[in-house]
Amino acid sequence: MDYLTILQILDSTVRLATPLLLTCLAGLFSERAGIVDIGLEGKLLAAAFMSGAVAYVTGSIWLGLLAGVAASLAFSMLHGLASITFKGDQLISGVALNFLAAGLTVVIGQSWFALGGRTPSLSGNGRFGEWNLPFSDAWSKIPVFGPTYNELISGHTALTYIAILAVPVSWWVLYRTRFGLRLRAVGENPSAVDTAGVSVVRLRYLALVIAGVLCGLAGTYLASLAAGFVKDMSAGRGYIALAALIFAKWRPWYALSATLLFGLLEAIGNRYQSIAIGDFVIPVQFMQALPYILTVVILAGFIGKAIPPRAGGTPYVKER
Amino acid sequence: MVSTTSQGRQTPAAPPASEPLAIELRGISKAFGPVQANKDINISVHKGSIHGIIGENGAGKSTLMSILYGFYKADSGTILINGKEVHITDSQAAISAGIGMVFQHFKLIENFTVLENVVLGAEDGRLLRPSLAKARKLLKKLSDEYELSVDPDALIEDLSVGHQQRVEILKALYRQADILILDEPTGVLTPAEADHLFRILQGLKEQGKTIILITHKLREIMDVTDSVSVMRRGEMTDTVKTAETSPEELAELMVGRKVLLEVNKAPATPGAPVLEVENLTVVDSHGVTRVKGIDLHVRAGEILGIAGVAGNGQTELLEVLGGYQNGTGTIRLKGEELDLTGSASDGQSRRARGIAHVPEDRHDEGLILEFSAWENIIFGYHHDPEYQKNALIMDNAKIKKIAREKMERFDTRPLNEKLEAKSFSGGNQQKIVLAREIERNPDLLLIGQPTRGVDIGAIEFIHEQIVALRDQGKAILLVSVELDEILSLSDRIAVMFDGNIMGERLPSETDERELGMLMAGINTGADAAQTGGA
Amino acid sequence: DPAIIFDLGGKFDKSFNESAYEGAERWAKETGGSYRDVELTSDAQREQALRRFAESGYNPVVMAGFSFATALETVAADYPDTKFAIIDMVVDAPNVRSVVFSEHEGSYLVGVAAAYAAKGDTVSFVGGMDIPLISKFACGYAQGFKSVKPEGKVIVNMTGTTPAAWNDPVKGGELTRAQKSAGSEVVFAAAGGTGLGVLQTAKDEGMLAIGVDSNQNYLQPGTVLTSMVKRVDNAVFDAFTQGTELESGINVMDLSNAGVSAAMDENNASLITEEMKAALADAEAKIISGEVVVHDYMSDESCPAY
Amino acid sequence: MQAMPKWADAVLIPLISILLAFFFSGLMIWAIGKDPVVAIQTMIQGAFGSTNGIGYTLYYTTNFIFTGLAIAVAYHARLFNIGGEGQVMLGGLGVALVCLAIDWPHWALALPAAMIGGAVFGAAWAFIPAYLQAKRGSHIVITTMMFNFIASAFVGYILLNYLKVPGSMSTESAGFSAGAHLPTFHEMLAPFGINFSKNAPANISFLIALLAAFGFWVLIWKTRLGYEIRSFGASETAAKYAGINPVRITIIAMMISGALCGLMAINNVMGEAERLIDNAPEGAGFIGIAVALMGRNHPIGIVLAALLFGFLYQGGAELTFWEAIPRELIVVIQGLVIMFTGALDNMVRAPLEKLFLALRKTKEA
Ligand SMILES: Nc1ncnc2c1ncn2[C@@H]1O[C@H](COP(=O)(O)OP(=O)(O)OP(=O)(O)O)[C@@H](O)[C@H]1O
Ligand SMILES: Nc1ncnc2c1ncn2[C@@H]1O[C@H](COP(=O)(O)OP(=O)(O)OP(=O)(O)O)[C@@H](O)[C@H]1O
Ligand SMILES: [Mg+2]
Ligand SMILES: [Mg+2]
Repeated sequence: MDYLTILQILDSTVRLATPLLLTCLAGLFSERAGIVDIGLEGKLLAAAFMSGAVAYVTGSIWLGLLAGVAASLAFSMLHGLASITFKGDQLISGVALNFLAAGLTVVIGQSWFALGGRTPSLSGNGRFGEWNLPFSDAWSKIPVFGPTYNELISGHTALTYIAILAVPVSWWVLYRTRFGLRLRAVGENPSAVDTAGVSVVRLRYLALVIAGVLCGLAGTYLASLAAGFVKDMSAGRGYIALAALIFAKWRPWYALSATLLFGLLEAIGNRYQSIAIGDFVIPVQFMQALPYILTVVILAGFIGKAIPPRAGGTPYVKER
Repeated sequence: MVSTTSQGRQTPAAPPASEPLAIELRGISKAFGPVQANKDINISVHKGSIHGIIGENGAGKSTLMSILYGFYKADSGTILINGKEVHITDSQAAISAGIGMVFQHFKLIENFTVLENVVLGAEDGRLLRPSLAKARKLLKKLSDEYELSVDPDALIEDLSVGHQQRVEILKALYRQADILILDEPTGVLTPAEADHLFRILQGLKEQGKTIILITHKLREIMDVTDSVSVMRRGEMTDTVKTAETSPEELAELMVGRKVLLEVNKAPATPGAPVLEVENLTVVDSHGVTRVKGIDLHVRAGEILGIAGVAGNGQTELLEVLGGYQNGTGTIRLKGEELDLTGSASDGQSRRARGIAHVPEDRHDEGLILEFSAWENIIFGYHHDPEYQKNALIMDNAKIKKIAREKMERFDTRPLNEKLEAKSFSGGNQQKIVLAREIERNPDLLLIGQPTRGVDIGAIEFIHEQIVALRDQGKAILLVSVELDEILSLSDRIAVMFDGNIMGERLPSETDERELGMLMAGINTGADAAQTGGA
Repeated sequence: DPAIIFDLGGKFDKSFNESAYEGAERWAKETGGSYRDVELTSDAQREQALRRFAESGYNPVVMAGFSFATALETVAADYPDTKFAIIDMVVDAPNVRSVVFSEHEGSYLVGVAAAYAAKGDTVSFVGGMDIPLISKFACGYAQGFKSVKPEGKVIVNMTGTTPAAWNDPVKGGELTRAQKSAGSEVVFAAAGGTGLGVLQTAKDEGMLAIGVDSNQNYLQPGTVLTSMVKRVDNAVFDAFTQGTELESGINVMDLSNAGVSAAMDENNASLITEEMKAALADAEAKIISGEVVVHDYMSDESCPAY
Repeated sequence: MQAMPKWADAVLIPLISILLAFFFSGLMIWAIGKDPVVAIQTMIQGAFGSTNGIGYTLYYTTNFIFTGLAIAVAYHARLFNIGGEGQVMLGGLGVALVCLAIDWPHWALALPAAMIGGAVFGAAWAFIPAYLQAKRGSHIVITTMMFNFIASAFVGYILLNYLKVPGSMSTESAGFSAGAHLPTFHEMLAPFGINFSKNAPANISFLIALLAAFGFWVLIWKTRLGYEIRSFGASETAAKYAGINPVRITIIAMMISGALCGLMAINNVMGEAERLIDNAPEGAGFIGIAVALMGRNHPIGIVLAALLFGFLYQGGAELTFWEAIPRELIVVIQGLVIMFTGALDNMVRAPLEKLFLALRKTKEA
């Protein structure tokens, strides 16, 4: 494998990891605040649809982005209503969100565009352009560094850079700010936060707002990359992000590595669909299931135990 | 014995005339669904005093204080702080009104540091580091001032309960509380730690702070409070000046009838050893050695009391004997060795060999709260052939009948075997557990905290049952953190500290002070050399 | 009235079902007639839908997709007076018309076109779900390409092995990029909704793409070289037009009767050179005459061209 | 003391929740320009208006009874099995292997064998997450979810490489032999002079599902194992105290759950398709969650809730047949039903509880 191929695989990794990373960080904020979020998949899909639809109608992906974020936020708030305000089951609420997103995107899409739930293709400003960082051409001749800079570091869309930037920002917010301290606390022991005079409900809703925004970005990224919405186009990425979150032990930097790893696995799987080891050919199905298998292996504690936030999954009920 | 009096209500703990009221609650009511936890409660506390609140379990003490602290919202009533009406809508409002509270169950984040726990909710700005730096300084000052030293960078989960409690107090002080509420603070402390706590409270009081202390221990009320309120079934029965009352009177106010505070029992006539434990060691799932190679024995017709502060290995000792914790060493029951690991070491096989076990925690272990009483009456014995209809199906009709009979013999109220366990009061729940275990007529009864969370009336009954079992020639291993209980029930007392038996005493030859020293790990007795280093 | 049943992909799949839908619409527009249609949500509904239409007197009943075969076998016998048409599969019954397409022949043609469009000697294929039908496309394509460039290379990728593979344009795009980095200049997408991502990425990456089933040239004008059109619309149109007199038996739609073709229109005119045109015409003639035999992957589940 | 009578909790709340879900579904239908009243009529007529409709409704109901019971068994042990989908898939594989292995002489022989095949495969697939949860503490929700994906890849692989008929277009196994054909309602009812639709897929599996529901009731409330499952579910620490082995119960409960999911395959794989098709469960594993929740984990409730979802499926299909309503609308309605009955039920419960308390107060006064 030559250097350029490796670079291309890494480049593909970055593209595939971007939506995973954003979704994973969304899950991180929500689960750190004690709200388990298996509705990520639904939010991703809803955001992809709305951003695709609005970007097509207005011809501007930035307006599409706003709409995608709004859709994802609406789903987030529904999740909050069910699991925070009405103290319902977070898992059930998440499952319901996924059903709603899968159905609504097509029903609405069909009634708007009559393309069977698909949006028309996006073009021009309807999609994010690639950002070429300064000097990417000039430096491209420098051996090793040049191609790396040109191929791998430069030439992604704005959302990729935002996603990568979101990692240190998330870390900083979680560990260096008052809000972060409280957010982490509310996922561990909400009644401690409550008795410290801080509103649990407010914090948890805020966490869901952040999660909604991040999922909105991820969904918009998908719509922009594929130049439009196709039904069910999230294709399980919300679940993979959830798996990556566990892998990452609910930490931002680890989330970056975990999503990059999953992205890499997919990129390799795309390029080498069946890998032959001697006479034995690893089936495609195995390559495709690998991220899931890996997650199970990690969960089994063979690579280190993942301890979720202690209050995760349980609504904060003061009075029985 | 002072007769029941209502004088207290008319002259509530007459204040030193000049001191104004720090807290005044008027007509507080609170219902949790169908349960009326507080009914029209009035209470006044003077500035710079220590005010006690006592009452049976479920009387509504914690609820009342949580309302004052803004944790719950009262259905009706008003709160006055320093004479002014305040609207305490949440804990933030309570904190601004100068109220701090140390809850019965600590409100700490286990995997945060002390410092983070202290500043949580009371940060100075949006950024964390300046707040933490400032808190570090202030914390040092506070701990010097009040003998409250804790390592600011330690994780809560690594601290002992005593230290965790200090963190809770520091949290309140850091928020500049003038009124400090402590809900059953001494349940988890050694007598020495408790004394330390009370010294701190005394110091706070001298600085003009007002303190409310909820406790079950009449002795503490008598020792440290200036005035005391008694609650029963959600109502305030009386408020009296401590100096003008007695433990007996308080007990009577609590339960509404006269209570015997002493246990009547004949001297023991011990027989052959039933339980022999040699070199027992228990390592818990975190790898911490909880029991460090102890030896003990219990003879037929004898009660061995194990005293000690919670968390010194008693729980694990009971668990190993009960079969659901692994250990190493030797345990013999009537001369036959018991398995300590593997498949023959579980609750079922222990029961089959004649060991009954009343666990320390009836809510989490002894009972399934959602199960009806009859289902709980067979809990752990559900494989008993007596309860089966055939190889597959249990004989539920018969079980119900048996359950009712057992409950009747133990005077469980209400006598309704179909009621869910959680609908019974604490005392009656404990009676269900006791009925289940004692009625099996075991050779050895393990019994942990038999009267924890049980009010004085039921304590009397439970103690009688334990003594009666002993008099039938059974061996009883009693674990309790209540020294009074240990002293009055046991025929022999062993004290556990940090996984070791610090020493053995006869109740007639020891006192609370000496036991308290042993519980704190200080052995001054004759056996110091031989067991102290074990 | 006639009726049509779409498969689980739904009638707007931008490809197979949609082509069938267009045929039905065209018929309705041209004749002013009306028809009924339904999209399935579950496998158990196939037989249900067939019977529903047959019982309600719809005739003929057309079904788009090979998955109906089993259901049709039982149903056809129960309604001897109703005519059925099944696309992409052969069902042997007196009242059934089986329409099958020679996708390998059409794919051969677009393979030839790809060979002429590519400067180098590598082209590629992105399939949807890994099923024999899709391999049939791939194999025909590879044969056509190699007939021009025998030493050339055809990279074949499938998106996945579950039905989700039809709806993952992002993955389709990634596969395309991977193929481009391996040297491919032209990519043939037979992948439903996933194919949209392929066409888009081909445009973004400066490659040429080939559409499938319906004429997809308009989707990315200027970068879609051609489309391997499968005239499902014609099959449906014919069936509807013949109405209750529908001719039963096997109806092979191949190059000779324009059942499959390489689409030419104003959207790709600039991409088609004279030389290419000539080569296509030549290949078409040879296949029709039988001089060139394109191997059908499904006949033995193997492909001599790769 | 309860705040509310039991019947209100068991009947009233689900009922109001469903009505709310239907109300919003109606809004949805209205919003896309269709008449909600006609839609409901179409659905009811389509699901219950003919023996054919009933046959389809009961066919789906059968699926959901199995998965609903499966989720409920695990739930009694406080295990949230969202891996039903994968377990059904594996069950399908098991059933198919049994049916294909032998040329069965009679369904009465084939059915028990297929039941064992489906149950064993489903249980085996549930075993791994159960074992990992019990022994290594990995979160069962995530592992079972991952196992859904893995099952799909695994069954796909087997189907494609070992079971598919060479030369066939579809990814499906060969058809089962006639001896493995299960009696349909038509065949079962004909001797009684009832002419049930010949074509509806409802078959004897429905009775097996009802038997399973009864067996569930016996297991959970009458046997020692059920007692231990419920104890473990209510309190793990108490179960340990009582000598109930948590590892054993976790594994057994999950395996029963997986077996019930696997059993579903006798309905869809053996009873309906008579071959193994890719993606055979079609979401039944997820619907089972809603069914179990709505049914309050009690067999009677589960059967009723399964019937509701069977109605939604069949009635929904009719909607797409006759009202040209996009089929995804049914997915939306399902989502709404799950949301309202599963996650938002406190929204209904809280005001009702207040109401009942107030009623009681006025009665007492
Ligand atoms: N959050 C709650 N929801 C519902 N009921 C509650 C809640 N907290 C307390 N209760 C009920 O209110 C009553 C009073 O409880 P509370 O905790 O105030 O008693 P307490 O006097 O503090 O008892 P203890 O001595 O056991 O601490 C009890 O019947 C209890 O079951
Ligand atoms: N959390 C609760 N939920 C339902 N009912 C409750 C609850 N707490 C208390 N009750 C009911 O209120 C009754 C009174 O409870 P309480 O704890 O005050 O009893 P008690 O007089 O202290 O009894 P005991 O002396 O046995 O402890 C109980 O018998 C029970 O039926
Ligand atoms: Mg009580
Ligand atoms: Mg309390």
